[in-house]
Amino acid sequence: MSSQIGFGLVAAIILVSALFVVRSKNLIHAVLWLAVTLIGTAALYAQLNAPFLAGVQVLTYVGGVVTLMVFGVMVTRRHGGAEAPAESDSDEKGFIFATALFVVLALAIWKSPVPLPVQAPIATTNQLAHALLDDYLIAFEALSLLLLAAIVGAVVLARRRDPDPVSGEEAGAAAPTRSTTEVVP
Amino acid sequence: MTPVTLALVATFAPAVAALLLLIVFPLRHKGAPAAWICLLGSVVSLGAALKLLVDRLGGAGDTRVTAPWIMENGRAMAEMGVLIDGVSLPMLVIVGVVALCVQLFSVAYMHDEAPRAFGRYFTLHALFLFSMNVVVISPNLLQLFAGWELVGLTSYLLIGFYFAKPSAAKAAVKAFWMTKLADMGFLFGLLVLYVFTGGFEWTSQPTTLVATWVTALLFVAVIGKSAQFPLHIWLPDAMEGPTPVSALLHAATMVAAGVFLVVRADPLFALAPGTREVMLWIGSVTALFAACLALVQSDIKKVLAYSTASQLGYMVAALGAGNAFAGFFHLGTHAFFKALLFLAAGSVIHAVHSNSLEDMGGLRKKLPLTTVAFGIGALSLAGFPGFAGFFSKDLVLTSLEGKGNWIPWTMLMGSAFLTAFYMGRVLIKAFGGELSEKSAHAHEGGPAMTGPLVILAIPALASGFLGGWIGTQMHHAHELHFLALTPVVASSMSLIGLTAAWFVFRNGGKAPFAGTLERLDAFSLVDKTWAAGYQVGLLGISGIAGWIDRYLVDGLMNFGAWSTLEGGESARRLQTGRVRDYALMVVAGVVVLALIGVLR
Amino acid sequence: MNHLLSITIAAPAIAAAVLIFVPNSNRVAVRMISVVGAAISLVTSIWVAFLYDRALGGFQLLETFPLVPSMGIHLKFAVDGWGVPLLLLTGVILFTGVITSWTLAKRDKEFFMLTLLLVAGVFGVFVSQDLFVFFLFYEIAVLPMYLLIGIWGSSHKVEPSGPFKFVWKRFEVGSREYAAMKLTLMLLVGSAAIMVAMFLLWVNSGAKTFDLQVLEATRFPISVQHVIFPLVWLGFGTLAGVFPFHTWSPDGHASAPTAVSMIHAGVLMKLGAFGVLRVGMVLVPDAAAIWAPLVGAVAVVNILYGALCAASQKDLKYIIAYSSVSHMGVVMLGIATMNAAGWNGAVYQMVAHGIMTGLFFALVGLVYERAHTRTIAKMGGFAHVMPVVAGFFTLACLSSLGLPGTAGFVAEFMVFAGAAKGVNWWWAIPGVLGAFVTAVYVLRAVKTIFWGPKPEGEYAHLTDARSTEWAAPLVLGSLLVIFGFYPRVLLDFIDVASQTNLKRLPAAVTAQVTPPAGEKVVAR
Amino acid sequence: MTLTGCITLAAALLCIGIYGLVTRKQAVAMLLSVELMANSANILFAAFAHFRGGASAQVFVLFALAITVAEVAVGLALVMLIYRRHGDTTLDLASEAKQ
Repeated sequence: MSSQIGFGLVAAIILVSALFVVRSKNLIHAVLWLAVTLIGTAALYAQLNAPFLAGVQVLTYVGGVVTLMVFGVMVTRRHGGAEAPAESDSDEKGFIFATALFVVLALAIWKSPVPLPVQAPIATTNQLAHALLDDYLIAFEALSLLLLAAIVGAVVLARRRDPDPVSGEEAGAAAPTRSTTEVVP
Repeated sequence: MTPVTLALVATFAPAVAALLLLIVFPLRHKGAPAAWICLLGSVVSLGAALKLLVDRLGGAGDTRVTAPWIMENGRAMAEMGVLIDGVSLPMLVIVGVVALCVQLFSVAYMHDEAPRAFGRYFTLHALFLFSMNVVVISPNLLQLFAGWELVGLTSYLLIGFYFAKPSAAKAAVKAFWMTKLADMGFLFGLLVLYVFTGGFEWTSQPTTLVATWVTALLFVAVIGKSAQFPLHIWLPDAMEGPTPVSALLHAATMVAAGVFLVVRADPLFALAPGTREVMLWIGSVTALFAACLALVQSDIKKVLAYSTASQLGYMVAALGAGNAFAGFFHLGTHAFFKALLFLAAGSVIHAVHSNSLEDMGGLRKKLPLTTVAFGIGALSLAGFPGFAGFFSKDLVLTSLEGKGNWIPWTMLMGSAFLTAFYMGRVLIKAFGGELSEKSAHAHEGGPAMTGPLVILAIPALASGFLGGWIGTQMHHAHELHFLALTPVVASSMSLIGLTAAWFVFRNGGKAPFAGTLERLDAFSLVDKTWAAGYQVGLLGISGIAGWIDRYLVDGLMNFGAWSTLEGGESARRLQTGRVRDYALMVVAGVVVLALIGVLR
Repeated sequence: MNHLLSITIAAPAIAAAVLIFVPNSNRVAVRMISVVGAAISLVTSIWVAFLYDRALGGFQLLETFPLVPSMGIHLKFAVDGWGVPLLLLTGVILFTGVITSWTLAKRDKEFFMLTLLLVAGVFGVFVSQDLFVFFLFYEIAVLPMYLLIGIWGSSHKVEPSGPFKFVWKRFEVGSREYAAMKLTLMLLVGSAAIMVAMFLLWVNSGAKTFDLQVLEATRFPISVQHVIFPLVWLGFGTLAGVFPFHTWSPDGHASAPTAVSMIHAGVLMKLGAFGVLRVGMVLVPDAAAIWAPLVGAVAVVNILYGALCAASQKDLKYIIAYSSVSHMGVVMLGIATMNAAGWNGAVYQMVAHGIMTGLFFALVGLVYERAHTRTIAKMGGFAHVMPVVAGFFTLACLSSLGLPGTAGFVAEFMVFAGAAKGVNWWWAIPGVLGAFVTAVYVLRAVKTIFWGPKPEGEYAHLTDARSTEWAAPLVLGSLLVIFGFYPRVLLDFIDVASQTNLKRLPAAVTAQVTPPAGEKVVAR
Repeated sequence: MTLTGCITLAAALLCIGIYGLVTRKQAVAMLLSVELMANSANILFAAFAHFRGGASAQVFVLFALAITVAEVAVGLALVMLIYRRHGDTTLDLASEAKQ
């Protein structure tokens, strides 16, 4: 019973904060609400007997991604970071479609037969490590390559000078010289 | 050698010569060797034909051998082969003799040509002889058609021999178009025959209706090829070709192929009295009409050309009267004397360097041999008693007795008079009187030129006496009663015509009605009608078709492309280019798909 | 030697692949490799003709390689009596076409590569016994044309006029890009129709197979046949130039470079007719019998209308292109007759027209290269300076107008005989008339271009055919005459296949084609 | 705490993410929404790992996390590029795809 209450509480936190993420006018606030959602998710992981995941979630997401996002917002901020209100028609359409999708999904979930829970032993970090580095070693290595590629790509993209800026002053201000058009490895 | 081998040799010897000249082009380009090769081919061909003739005289019978040519459903739809009988054998010999004489004559006549043109000329001659022999030995109508078209081709190329001259080019194309137009009749006739009998044999026995259709369609081709009214207009123009060509193709052999066709297909024509009726009238009209026009021509070759059309009219009329033998006999004698006339005319033209009768005169003093030859030919053509033309023409006229209320008979009698009259005119104008300016330096050509004249003069004189033999070969009782009505009237027509010519033209006078006829000739209504048909009918319709295709049919296709582009422009507005809208659409799609999955 | 057919297909394709590794600058190597590729195909296709047993008939030299077995797709090659002459034709046209392009200067390597690839596709179509692979090769054959015309083609101007004048604003009508795009788009629309038909056949075959021989053994329900036949007819018919979907042909052929015109008009258009015959008539014969009157009527329009359009053209290449439309009408007419004479004639006409039009385009290219004009009114007296070209051009014209002694006569005569024998006997009339109109316009062209006084000025020093330029006229010209005098070289092959396939026709149709009683059957 | 509840939670989170993706104009905000959606997928993995057993599902969460990080890095780089180009991060401006 206590787990029910705990789950309900965590779910409520996740959903409410998620709603704030998508509704906040201020981007910084949205990012911070995202942090709350992610922490809530970490709590959910803990409840689901996945403490290692919870730890990783807090460390990489809340620690890394959210920080990155904050930087992203700060770097691209303009005129105080206030956002123009979304167009109302798109707003309504989005609401209708999102709700409709949820209804359909909920229908599907409730109509489907739920598989009986298997009382599985809790996966320890040790087992996880073995799975990660034995069974899925190739995927793991491929992932490391992907990350490398992403880093290189991000650096390249971020350093790139666009040859035809719409508003030349900002572009000029953002880049030190005009001669670095070519990609720096 | 078997008769088949001999016939094949007769046919293919010139083909080998032509092929050799076509492929080994240095021979052709050098000129003289081409003439020798061509002559060799003709000699071999004629030799084989004469051997066949000798065998025939020794009692050999008919030979017919065929091989499948076009296959259809495992059987032969069409065959090619050889048929040697009483019709093809005399024709083979006639063609061989005339061709050889003409080629020999050409060696002298054409020797001023550039070597390449000289070589081309003889190559075409070899090709012609081959094609003509294909016609002659054909055992069925399809092969006859094949050869028929091939002689048309060589005729086209030889008329256009002086292709640098626009008039020659025009005449060549005109000849080909006119005959090709008529040949559609041949093709349709073949198709009808094929549909109803499953083959192309003239011995097949279709119903009268079918036979009438077939023969009528075949006769259309005859009108074109044998220059009958109203498709005769190409023949005078065809005189643009070298004179020996006119002698061989457009007088003696090729134009006679039409008559030959009817003689061959006589069993079919016998089943179609309606067609014969038409032939009778068209032949008579052509004979008279062309004879009138021959009266006022100033070009010696055109006189002969119109006289050819007129004589072909005689043959067609005889065939229309149902006497294939008379037509064929006249074909044979005409081949000799008309070739002789043309070669003699060529000799004159060679000496005078002009075609015009006005430039000639008194040539008997300078060209005695030519004068004699021309005289023999002219008298033969005029049907002077004893000459070859007399026998065959009388036979034609006899066969017309009583047909069509005697009207065709009368018309042909009139033509006989006119023939004698205009030939007398030519004789007097060219050879009689005082020497003209251009004739003053004329002289006879070498033996290559005079030789053929001598050779051809013999049959032009005497071939009339061969009628009996040909008649037996064609299973036709040939009896000519010289004291019957027709021979007497015909010979008097000939004599009156010649005498009248003497009195009228002796002092440079003009023929009665010459003015009217000249205006008729100059106005050339038939010619103009055809020209209008070509300009307005064919070119007009084709212009319209071309416009429709470019601007309507293709326009419609372009309109399709245009609408696609325009439609794309309109549909483009659906694409906002905003990521959010695309995402929305993705979600909408997912919702719909999921809904389908859930509700199923 | 059981892989003869795959070698025939592979030789040009491999030559094209090898060309990738040859430097562009090595012009001799580029040409030698292309010629070798083409020559191997030519030799093997002749070899195929020798190996094919006419007494046995049917499909021979079978080769099978699985491709997508789960969908019943196999690379299955075999050749029948119809395929043999068409293989020969393709080999000859490819070989002469490559040699004709010897002097090409612009991007020659790519040109040869694309040409070889295209012809590999053509070979593939003629021998494929699997509908899917058939279609695959068909597309391989069609698509390179876009580049070949778009890059190496030539342009001219068409004045805007008519009710659709406004579309001129959007297209450069007459330019080579326009011609290439139009050709490709129209043919692709046709391909789409073919694909639908193909899948309909697959779905309804029951066996879920593309194997043509299995499909042939299946009698499809008449309702399905009624959908398939028009799709096949118009789909393949677009490539065969069926009215009114022929309009890509004049622009395309006029803009294309010489060798491409040769191959396109000479071989590619035959793919369309072959498709109608092979897929339309043989696979869905019941519907074909019902649709045949329409097919024949449209073919008759093609013949006469194409000839009339050709007579009105002033551009030499357009004349030849429209004559192709007219002659392909003869092929379609032969197909529509649904009897042995007509089908034999149709296939024979494919070969005859292929050779003839190849010869035409080779000569036109030669003239154009020297005179730099295609307007016939500007030419005249060329026979004085280029007698060989004049001679061969005349020969091509004669075959075009169906003169006996040339291949064109045999083909046209058989088609007209087949048409006259059928229910719609009147088809033969416009057909023969079309042949007459052909005589008018080709001989007028000969007269204007080659006859007349010796040319002066810029045309006085034109030269006759030289070295490699001799190849195409000599080979194609002599073939025209040989096939004209001795048609059984090819007809014996064609007739075997026609006999086999005629048995598939519904009884009501075959009743008309039995030979009249008393005809002798000739032993082969 | 049931499997159904977890799945419903994940579905709800996904829909909120989609709502955000569709309605927000700012590129960063759209990235945040994508993060929410990725998170919902991770919740599903974890839930199935818990109720159906096995370490593999958790490994996939780890992989997904890593991929998300990579995505965020590249995404932010793109946002900066767009910002430089248009002086704004409103994605509506970046509609070159239309041309």
